[in-house]
Amino acid sequence: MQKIGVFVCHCGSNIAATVDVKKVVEMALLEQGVVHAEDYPYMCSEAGQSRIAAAIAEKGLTGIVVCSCSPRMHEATFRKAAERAGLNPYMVEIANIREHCSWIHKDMAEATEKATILMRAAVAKVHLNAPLQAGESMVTKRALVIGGGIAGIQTAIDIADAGYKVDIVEKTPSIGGRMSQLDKTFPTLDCSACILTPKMVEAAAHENITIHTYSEVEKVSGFVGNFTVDIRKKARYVDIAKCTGCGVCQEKCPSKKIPNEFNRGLNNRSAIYTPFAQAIPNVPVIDTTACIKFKTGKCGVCEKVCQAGAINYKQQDEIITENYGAIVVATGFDTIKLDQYGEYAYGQSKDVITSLELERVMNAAGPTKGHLERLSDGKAPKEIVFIQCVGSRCSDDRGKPYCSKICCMYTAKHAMLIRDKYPDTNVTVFYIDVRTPGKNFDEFYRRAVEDYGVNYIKGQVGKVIPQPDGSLLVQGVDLLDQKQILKKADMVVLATAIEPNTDVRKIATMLTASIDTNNFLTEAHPKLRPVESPTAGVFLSGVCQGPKDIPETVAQAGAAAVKVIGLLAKDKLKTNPCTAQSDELLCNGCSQCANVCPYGAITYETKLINDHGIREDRRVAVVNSALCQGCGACTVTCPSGAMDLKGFSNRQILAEVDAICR
Amino acid sequence: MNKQAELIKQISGVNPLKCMKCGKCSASCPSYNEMDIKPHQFVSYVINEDIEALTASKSLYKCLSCFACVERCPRGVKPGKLIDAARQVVIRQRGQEYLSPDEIPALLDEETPQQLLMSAFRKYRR
Amino acid sequence: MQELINRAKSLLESGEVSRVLGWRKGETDWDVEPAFFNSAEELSEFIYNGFCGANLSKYMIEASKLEGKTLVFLKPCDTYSFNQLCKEHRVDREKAYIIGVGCKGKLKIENIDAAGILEVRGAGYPDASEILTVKTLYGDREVSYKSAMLERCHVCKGKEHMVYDERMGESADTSDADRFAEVAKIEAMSPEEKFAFFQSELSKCIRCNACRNVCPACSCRKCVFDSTKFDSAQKANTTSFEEKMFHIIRAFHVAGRCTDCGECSRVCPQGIPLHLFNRKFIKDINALYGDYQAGADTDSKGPLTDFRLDDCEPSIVTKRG
Amino acid sequence: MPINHEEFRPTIVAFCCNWCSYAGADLAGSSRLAYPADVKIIRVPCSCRVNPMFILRAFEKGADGVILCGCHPGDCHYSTGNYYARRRMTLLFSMLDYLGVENGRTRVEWVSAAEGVKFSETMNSFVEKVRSLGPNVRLGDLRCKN
Repeated sequence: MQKIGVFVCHCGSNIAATVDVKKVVEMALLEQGVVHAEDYPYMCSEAGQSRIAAAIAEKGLTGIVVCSCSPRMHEATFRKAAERAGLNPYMVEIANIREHCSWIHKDMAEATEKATILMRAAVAKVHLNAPLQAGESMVTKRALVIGGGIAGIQTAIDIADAGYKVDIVEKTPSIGGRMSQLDKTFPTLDCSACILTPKMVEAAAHENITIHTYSEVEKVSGFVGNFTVDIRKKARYVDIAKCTGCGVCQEKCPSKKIPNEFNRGLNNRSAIYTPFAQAIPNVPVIDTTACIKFKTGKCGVCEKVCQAGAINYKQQDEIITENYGAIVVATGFDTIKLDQYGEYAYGQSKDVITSLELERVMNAAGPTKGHLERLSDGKAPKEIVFIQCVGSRCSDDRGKPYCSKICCMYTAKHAMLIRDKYPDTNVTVFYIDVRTPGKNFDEFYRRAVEDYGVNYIKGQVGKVIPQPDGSLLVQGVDLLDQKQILKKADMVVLATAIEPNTDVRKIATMLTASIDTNNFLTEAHPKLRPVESPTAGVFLSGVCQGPKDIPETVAQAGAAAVKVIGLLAKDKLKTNPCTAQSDELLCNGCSQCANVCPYGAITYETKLINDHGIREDRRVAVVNSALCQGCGACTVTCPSGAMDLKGFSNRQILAEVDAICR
Repeated sequence: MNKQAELIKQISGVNPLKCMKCGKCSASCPSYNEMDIKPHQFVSYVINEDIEALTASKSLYKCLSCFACVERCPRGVKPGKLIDAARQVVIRQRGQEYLSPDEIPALLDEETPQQLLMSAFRKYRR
Repeated sequence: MQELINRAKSLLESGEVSRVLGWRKGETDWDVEPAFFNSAEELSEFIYNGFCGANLSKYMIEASKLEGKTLVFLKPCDTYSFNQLCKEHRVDREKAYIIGVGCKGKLKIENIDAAGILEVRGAGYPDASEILTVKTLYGDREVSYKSAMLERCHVCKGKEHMVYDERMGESADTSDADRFAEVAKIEAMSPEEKFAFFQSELSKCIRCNACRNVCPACSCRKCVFDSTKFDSAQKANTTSFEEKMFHIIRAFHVAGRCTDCGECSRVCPQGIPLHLFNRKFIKDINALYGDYQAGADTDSKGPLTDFRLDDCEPSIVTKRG
Repeated sequence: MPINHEEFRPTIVAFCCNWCSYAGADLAGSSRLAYPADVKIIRVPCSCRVNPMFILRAFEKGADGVILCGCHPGDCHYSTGNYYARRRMTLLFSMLDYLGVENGRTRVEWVSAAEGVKFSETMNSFVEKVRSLGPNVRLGDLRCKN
């Protein structure tokens, strides 16, 4: 018979304002097996924990129930407190009377009744708890970073500097990511490439970093400390070891009409290409969908001109399998598609462009060699209109409900740079709100207005109408002046919403990492664990977790690296003791459980079983507790109930059901 | 709670609190210059329950029901529906709440488009 | 029948098999029971007639633990159960010598009784004829063969044996009804009618466990209802969980594994059409996840231990209904 | 909203997976998104841990509705658990419907850790539905004895 203690937390007024905690204590004392019950303002505090320890010692408690906040908050705290007091940590159950009760109910009587029932269910469960011992598993001292943008590069460098091996997997032919496409960065107006390329070189040269470009993660198995990952290294058709990066192949390639992804399709590249001049590795790839050799079998010019003999048309995709202790997701973002925003005439006029396209136009390596010109006729624009919040803050399915965060600042940057370089060009910005929280951000925006004469108009644009003379008529509103505005423009720039890279859902599924409705990866706790995924061993870096600018991304990348280092520094990890267990006497050996186990943790052995005097060889299921993650899929396939889950046993859950339905 | 404001919300199915005051409705409106109360203000008039001013506004009859504002509103607030509802409130106040099927034959003539009668019937049937 | 006995004797004599699993006449002529025969002499009691509906597959679980091979006679539909048990590692194929025995439909004594034929002393070995001759105390009587068949024979799975070492005798496909017609009929009822129907049927249940004992899929070493693992064994309590939920839980435990052999309905002393539960699951599985026949092979994944990414949502039940 | 203690207050058991739906319920709580106190949550590691026996047991013991919440298909913390749960529950619910038990008393809903709003809305609509069905009589005894 268990001796159970019940501890009811007030959580200040968070619980006590809605739940009559004294009443819950009173009701707890009526429960069978409850020998101690008390309430306290903050159970999680040092003083609260010592009360628990004191009760364990005085009353010889064998199990405790804490009625408090979610077990996702403080289960670990109370388990540790119990352990310190000499009680097995798995003899602790939490009744969630805050998130699931006091915070969502207003009526005191009703909330108290519910809290009592939740307490009873936890008491009923703890009656059937058994002491559990955590096992141990080894940690593979190597990390994987998925994505080779600034987030991935920074995370990798930080981990590598701490002395651990890191692999970067990047799906495009070069690392560098979105930042490599930017011209200047706010609010300092640094040249983006000038600050990024040293980082790229550092990563490439680092003895602890291995970079797999033009590669994708294909399969992930295992768990924290012991992931096994298949990486597909797509065939480049160019031997990295031999190529000298001379670029002759690209010059001579006869297939030159392929939209250049790096320049957002604003100009063309050849079929064999490196995405940009500072690419790392500086080794081209052959785009087989455009290569004449691959399409017709005839050509082979690149092979002929390559003095290093690096071209190999027979190269195959290669799948490598590596083991990692931790995985960092740094898959970044793209701008949303604007197909559904017909009113802005994007796609109808070449002179309506996105801000990222403007970055390429302004960049010396871009399609216009850095000259600001209309893409339709190459003329210098005299009137430029910027439209903010295109697809951001939209509650309909055309756009995204969130604020993309970076647009206000980069628009101010663009406006300022244009006014600086082309003083006779007028710049108008239509905005809803200008959001500039950040160091030197508002000052930067004010400079654009005050020093550079950028015309900010509060109001949205309703429609952009391409005119027969090639200009654009912008119909907007000035809400402060109460005037509808018809403005002739030569160029319109759309501050297009950003969204997580489309591949992220696939990757999240492989990692079993949780993802929200906007495809941003979910953090383990929005405030206290912002760089960790709820899936142990998976960490988040950069925009894959939420919109952010470069300094924030770099800060988060470093934070993720610290978490990874903290994990890799351990030799062994404690494993979850709540694993499946098979009762040999009941097992039929039917293999149904093994069929549903996602970890291959169940195997079969023929064993001599003594079943109440009947001795016979039986085929029985055996669970490898190091592999079992405790999902419980096997328990339900087992018709005889031989397979059960420790910590969530059939009898425990049924006891909870009974207590709730009593 | 203002009954008429509630009625307008109910008829239009619009939650004016969703408005983020971006002004895209006013930017889109072809009748903007004709209106005394501008499309983006419809929303605040309903929020502030100043229905009297709204129903007295000539904007009700300047709105072309082109629904550009409804289409483009990023927050799904649909100012055009609000104005439409305000119009109905006015009509109901005038005791012309409903249109009965019996009245329709008398309304038929060569000039009146069939569609107009049908949409009127949809809106004003009991 | 004599051919079967002769073959069994020769296999016993040659030492190929150590025993024979077949049928033996019980107290009455129609009361045939499964039996092990350990010698040629014992085989004199062996019988194979129209009343040999019993599926012998399940007895092979115990036989698989014995020394030497067991000769087992399996009708075409019985072989599905044998295969399913093989798949679940409950029987050992190596320990079985299977004679696929011919079957042209098995009889149900209640159906003959219902035709007003009393004091039955035996029935002719069924052949393809339409008329069955029944021997009675009062002389031979005739009855339409189809009307005397077991329910399951009207939805016969065909004359092919799924597994065998040799085959003896002719088989016929006796199916003449839609397997899911009864289920569909109930599905079409209103909730009140459905509930009333099952209430009247299940109220007859006396919890004798005959269905559980005969079912080849219900072959757990220890049934959950007899174990303490679920707090579900509460023999004395008449309002217990076990009492109330027995049939639905039993049906769920065999879902995806039930071959629809119909033994549960055949043996129910209260005449409850228990196959209607299993067949409902089979009908749903076929409709939602693709046609599946348990026991048609020994290596496919069962529908409840398998999934597709685009499986329907549980709300389909509400939408369909 | 004032609480009417006279009206029928159903007993509702919600099985929530630890990784998505339980966290979704926590988010509903910290966002103060109210739903009726009739709902009592039981934490399970995964939706695939829920044995149909648990659901039947709840009904037998007097529950009026049972809802199972798990990660969205494809997002299961254990990769595949909710796919198995989906098949099991589909078949179980279909069987309950076949027995003439109101199918509004059972539901499966996928709620992610980020969907506090969905959790609250789901519970509100489920409680509404069960209230409209009234107390559970039929599922109390599936033997259906009089």
